[in-house]
Amino acid sequence: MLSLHHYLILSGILFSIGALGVLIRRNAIVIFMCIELMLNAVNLTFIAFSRYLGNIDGQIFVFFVMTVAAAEAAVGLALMIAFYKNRGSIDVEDINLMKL
Amino acid sequence: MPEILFFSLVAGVAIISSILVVAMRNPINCALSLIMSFFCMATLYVMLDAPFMAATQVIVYAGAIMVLIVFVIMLLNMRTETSKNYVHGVLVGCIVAVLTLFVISGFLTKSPLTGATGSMTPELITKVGHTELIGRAMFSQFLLPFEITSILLLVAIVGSVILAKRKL
Amino acid sequence: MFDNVWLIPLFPLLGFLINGLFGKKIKNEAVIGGIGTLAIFGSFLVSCGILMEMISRTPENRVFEKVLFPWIHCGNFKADMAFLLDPLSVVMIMVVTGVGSLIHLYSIGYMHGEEGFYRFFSYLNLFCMSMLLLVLGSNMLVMFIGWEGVGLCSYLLIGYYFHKKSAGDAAKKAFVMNRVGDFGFLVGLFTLYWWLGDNANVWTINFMEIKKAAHLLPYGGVVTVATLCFFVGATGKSAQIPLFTWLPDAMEGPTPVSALIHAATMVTAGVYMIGRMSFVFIKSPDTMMVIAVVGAATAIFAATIGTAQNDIKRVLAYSTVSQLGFMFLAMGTGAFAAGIFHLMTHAFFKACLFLGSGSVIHAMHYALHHAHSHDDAQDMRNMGGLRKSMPITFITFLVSTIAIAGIPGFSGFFSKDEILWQAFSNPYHGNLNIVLWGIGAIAACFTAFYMFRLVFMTFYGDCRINAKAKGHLHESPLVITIPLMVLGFLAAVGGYIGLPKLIGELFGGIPNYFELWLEPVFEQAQEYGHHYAASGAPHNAALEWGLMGGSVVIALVGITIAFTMYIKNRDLPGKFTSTFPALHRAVYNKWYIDELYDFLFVNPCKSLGNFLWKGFDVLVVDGIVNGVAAVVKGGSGAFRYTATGYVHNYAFVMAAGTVAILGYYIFR
Amino acid sequence: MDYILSLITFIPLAGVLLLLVMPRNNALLRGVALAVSLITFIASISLICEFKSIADYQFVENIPWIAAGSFRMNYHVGIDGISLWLVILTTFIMPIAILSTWTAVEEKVKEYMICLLLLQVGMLGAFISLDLFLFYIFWELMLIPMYFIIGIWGGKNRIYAAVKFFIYTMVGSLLMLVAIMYLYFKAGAGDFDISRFYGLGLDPGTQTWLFLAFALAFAIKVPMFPFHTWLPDAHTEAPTAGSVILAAVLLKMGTYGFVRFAMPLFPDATARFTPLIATLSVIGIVYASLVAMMQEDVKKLVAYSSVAHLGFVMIGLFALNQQGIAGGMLQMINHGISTGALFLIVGFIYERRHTRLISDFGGLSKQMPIFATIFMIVTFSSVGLPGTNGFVGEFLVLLGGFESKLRLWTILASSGVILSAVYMLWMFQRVMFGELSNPKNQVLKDLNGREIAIMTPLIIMIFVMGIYPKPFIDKMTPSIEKLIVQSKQKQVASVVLPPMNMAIQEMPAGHPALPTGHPVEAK
Repeated sequence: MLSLHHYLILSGILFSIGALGVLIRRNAIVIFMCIELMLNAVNLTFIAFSRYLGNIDGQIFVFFVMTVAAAEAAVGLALMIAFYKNRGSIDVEDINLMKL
Repeated sequence: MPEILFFSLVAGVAIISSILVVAMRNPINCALSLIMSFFCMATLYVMLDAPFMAATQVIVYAGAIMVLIVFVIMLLNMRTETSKNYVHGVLVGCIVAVLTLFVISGFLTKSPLTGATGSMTPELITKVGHTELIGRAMFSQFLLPFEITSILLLVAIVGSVILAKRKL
Repeated sequence: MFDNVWLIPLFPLLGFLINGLFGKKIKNEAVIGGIGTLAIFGSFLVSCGILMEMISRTPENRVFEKVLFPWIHCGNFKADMAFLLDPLSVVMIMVVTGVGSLIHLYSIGYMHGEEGFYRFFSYLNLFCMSMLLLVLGSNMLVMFIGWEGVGLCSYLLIGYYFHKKSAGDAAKKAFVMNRVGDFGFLVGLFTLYWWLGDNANVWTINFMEIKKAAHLLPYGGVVTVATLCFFVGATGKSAQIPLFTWLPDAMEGPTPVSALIHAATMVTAGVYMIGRMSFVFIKSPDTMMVIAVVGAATAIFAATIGTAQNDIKRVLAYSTVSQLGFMFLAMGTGAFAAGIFHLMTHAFFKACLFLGSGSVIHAMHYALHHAHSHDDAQDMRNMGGLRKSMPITFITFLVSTIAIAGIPGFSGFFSKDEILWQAFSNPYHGNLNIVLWGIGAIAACFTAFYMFRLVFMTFYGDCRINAKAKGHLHESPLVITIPLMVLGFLAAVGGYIGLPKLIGELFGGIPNYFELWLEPVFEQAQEYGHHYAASGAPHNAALEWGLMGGSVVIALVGITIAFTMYIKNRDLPGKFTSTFPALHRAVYNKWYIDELYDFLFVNPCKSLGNFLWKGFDVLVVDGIVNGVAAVVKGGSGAFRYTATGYVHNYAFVMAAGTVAILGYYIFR
Repeated sequence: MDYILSLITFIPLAGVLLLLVMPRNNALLRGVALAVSLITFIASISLICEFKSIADYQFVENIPWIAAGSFRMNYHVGIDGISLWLVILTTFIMPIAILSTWTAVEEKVKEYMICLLLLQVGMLGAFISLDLFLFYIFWELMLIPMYFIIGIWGGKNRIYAAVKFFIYTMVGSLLMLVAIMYLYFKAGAGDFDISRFYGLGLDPGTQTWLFLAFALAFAIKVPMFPFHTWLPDAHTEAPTAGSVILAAVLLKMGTYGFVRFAMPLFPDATARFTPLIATLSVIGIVYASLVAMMQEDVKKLVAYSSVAHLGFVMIGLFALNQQGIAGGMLQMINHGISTGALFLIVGFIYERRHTRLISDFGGLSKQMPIFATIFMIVTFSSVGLPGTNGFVGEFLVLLGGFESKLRLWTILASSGVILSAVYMLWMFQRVMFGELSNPKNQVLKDLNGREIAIMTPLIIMIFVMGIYPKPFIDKMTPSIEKLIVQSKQKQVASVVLPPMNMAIQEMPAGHPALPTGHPVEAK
């Protein structure tokens, strides 16, 4: 029988992969995508719990997480474009100063 | 059993595509893998009796956000990364990731995994409809957060316009 | 009339303010000079009124104090802005306002056409106000305002030609040396105030109150300390050894300034101060001796330097120093009235001499200017034979010279002779008296010599001036000669109010009016003096006649030498110089005192300051501060490498940290 | 009128808020800042009128502010004769400071004016605080705007100077904070009202350490001899207004701290350290004078002269008698006026020539007669010529010192009178006298209307305080008497009546039992 544990373990694995990506990649956009991956892993947890506890709040929360992710995508990508225009790169190793 | 088999299939695709997101050199490939992963998620949501969330997942994540990301990648005209610019600290990163996984699994085994239970059974969902349930909750109990979310989005829009426009 | 005493300093103050604030706009020299002169002349009229009233009062009622407003009141310390009128201060205000008025008048002519004419008059008025505060102050602090105020004005006026570096240097030197004296004055004031308050519970700096409490003071001891400090103040202001070197340099100022400040009034402030506090000074025999010795030493020392100077004003400056030495000699021998008397007569003849020299310089300057010559207008070697072209100047100058040389019948004779007699016969210094008298007599001889040398070199002989300039020499205008004539007249007859008793007796017992006038002021001091000295001088008429004759002979000897050297046998000075070259060089260079002071004080101070700044402040004090900072910076540098600024480093640490913390809580 | 003190203190803060929302129109910003400071000054005049010559604190406001159980901090303000004149000095100097950099500061005018007004809030607050904690807050508040003023609008080496100033002061004040805490716990639960700490009767050992902590904080601020090196740097680098405020008010914080806190709080330690402090002051006077004499930079010279002048103030304060302290207080105000004026003067020529080296000048008298006159008056005020303010203070300080046990020190200090004349006049001579040889100096313009308007009130004060100092002294006399009693009471008790000492020492033990023993003053 499929249990909550299956979903949680899957979610944990996806989260760890996302974290790995954040830690080892240099390209800011890829890092950004990995963060989305981590968020998704969390979403999965929420929905799984919601389903097994019969509580709809978790799904509502996922909804909000998605909104935040959308906002984040918009602002984050705008930042990256702005940065790329200044530096000609979006390598995180180039982002080491507080000012331009 | 077929459920488990199907779950295993979907989970496997999700994990593999996630690994590809981390491993691919070309950002476009990463993005495509991520879309794949998102679709797997949506599948899992359906399995969890949350069809509305699955739809949202596809529309918002796989659709809007990923289109945005791909568009930016195209805009910035990024190419395949050379090995020098590709990754760094793989070993440490892996150790941290494994440890993370270890901690999560430890948490799963130790925690009773309980919480506030509710009255949303699969029967209710089939009877009333998932979308309606979500809608009722969203526009009654969570109305204020919902409205605040809209403000957040507004701020994000303004912010991104300013950020992207300033140097144009 | 006494109540209006505040008008006396007020008029010059008004003059100062009007000329100082609006002088630049007025522009008209006659108006500016008129305001300045009228201001001081107004004071003179008020002073005359006060003098009249004081004469009409009985001697006991001649002391009057006028409190204007409370100045510094703090705890048990009280200093009011208050004026004191007594016979002594009246003599002083008469001299200051009288001579001051004449010099103001003179200045209108002398300073004609100078840049900053209004500035000059406003300073001059300010000086008069300060000087009047000094002499009128009823407590030491008001006196001190004047004391420093005249120093300030002296600074301003010496530095009048501020574009000349020498003028600026001289002004600064004068002020700083005066400051050294002021330091002494302050410490003396503190000592006296503290001792009287602490031991006798009389917390006061008011002269009259101190006078009342003076019997509480001990003989010697703390009084010696206090009075010596005051005397340091006096040496600074009155240019005595060791603080005299500023006065000759002060001749950089315009000539009327030299006449007013550096001859007639300011420099006598020290003498006045000792007279004002005679009842304190006399209580310390040691201080009295120091004053007498310093006075005598200065008298002879400055006189020697005066013999070798060629600048007409410098000769007069050294002469002033020397004459001030005489006054201090008088003060030190307890002859306060004689000292003040000499102060007054000296004010007449020395002011006249300075103004006369100013007249000469004025004429020389004019002549040389028109001849386009760059010869020094003040160098006596460029003069000679001026008596024909400048008769009035010559006559008044000669009269004053005779007065200063001590020829009987002129004012200087009476005052100087009195001092020498007192030096010889005073009861205070025992065997030292004969030395004091001897030095005084020799100094008098030198005085006669260098003054007549001055007259002979300037007014007699051939005219050595640039031939082209000769025709331009002419007598100065009336505005200059009138003050000369008045002062010359006073220099001649001013002595008759203080006729020595001996001579007075010859003419039917005419008393020494001047001494009589001042008697109530110095009575108490004399009384204290008799405590430790034999009462009353040994009065030997024959001896006094003898000494009087002696001093006349001495003066005549000096004149004769001058006559021989500069009229009859002109080669003598040259011969003398070549015979004793070292001596001449030393005298000509003022015994190298300036160089000595530079070596002893100025240069060490400068190098110490430089060392403290660059060696100590920057290296040691700041070095420690910066060293500590460097150590901290070095230490923190080690930690700095953890903050690379790379996002992934922070992400690593954050992730690892989160994992570690969560792991700890889950697996513990 | 009950809240007049708060009003005066926080008008500048209101000005800050107003400036924050205003558009970046430099002329308007300057005008508003000036108007705010002028209003503050006018409001502060009412203090003088209403002030009664008594020893008590006046215009007291005591409002509970932070309360955490027994731990209380009150907004407790009030002034006495000692702080009255310092408050007035602050409000008086402020418009002048704002006017002084009217044209010199062109960049970030808004931030600059905000810093200045914020600084004023800090300074006024520190002078009126009667609560140790409140005092500390204001004390630190002053630091920040000054740091920015030096660091942003300063000269070439401004960062170094600003950091040095900040860290130096910070080190001292942190020690003071520790001492405040210790004192508080020593006194037991309650508020931080200073009057509660005055009669604490600490044992001499404790007093020594606490005094040292307080004294270090204040000595750095004064600054006293070995801690003075931040001052020349800060002064030379700061813009004119910064230098003026630094000299006129900020340095007074140190001396004020001694009078208000260090001395009455720790009488035994004060007696014990008087010779040390007097020695440091005398060294400071002579040393700073000698160093000042050799300076090549006019502003540095004036900065070192500040060190010397503050040495006089310290001597006067530690003479612990009416004349000494009154002289010290007067000298604080005098120094604020004269040295403030000197910095303004340096600012004037710096604005014209962009150099401060003495050797670059000479003969300016001819070209700038009004400037020369004003400069001379200020110079002589600084030298302490009778008739100017400098004399009254200096004289009373020396008189007081001479009456106390510090006689020898005073005589040595008096030599500073000579040295000050030497360095000031030498500088004056080199700048103003001599030939006008440098062609750049031949085109200098004399002071304009604004500059004359700045200097006029200072010149007037120089003479008013010199000729009629009576109102100043009279208002502070009762407070000084009280201070002397406070700072001497324990010395008497421990010398004359040893058993009494024991009784007083027992008091603190009983103190915590009476937490409400200090009723909030009804107002």
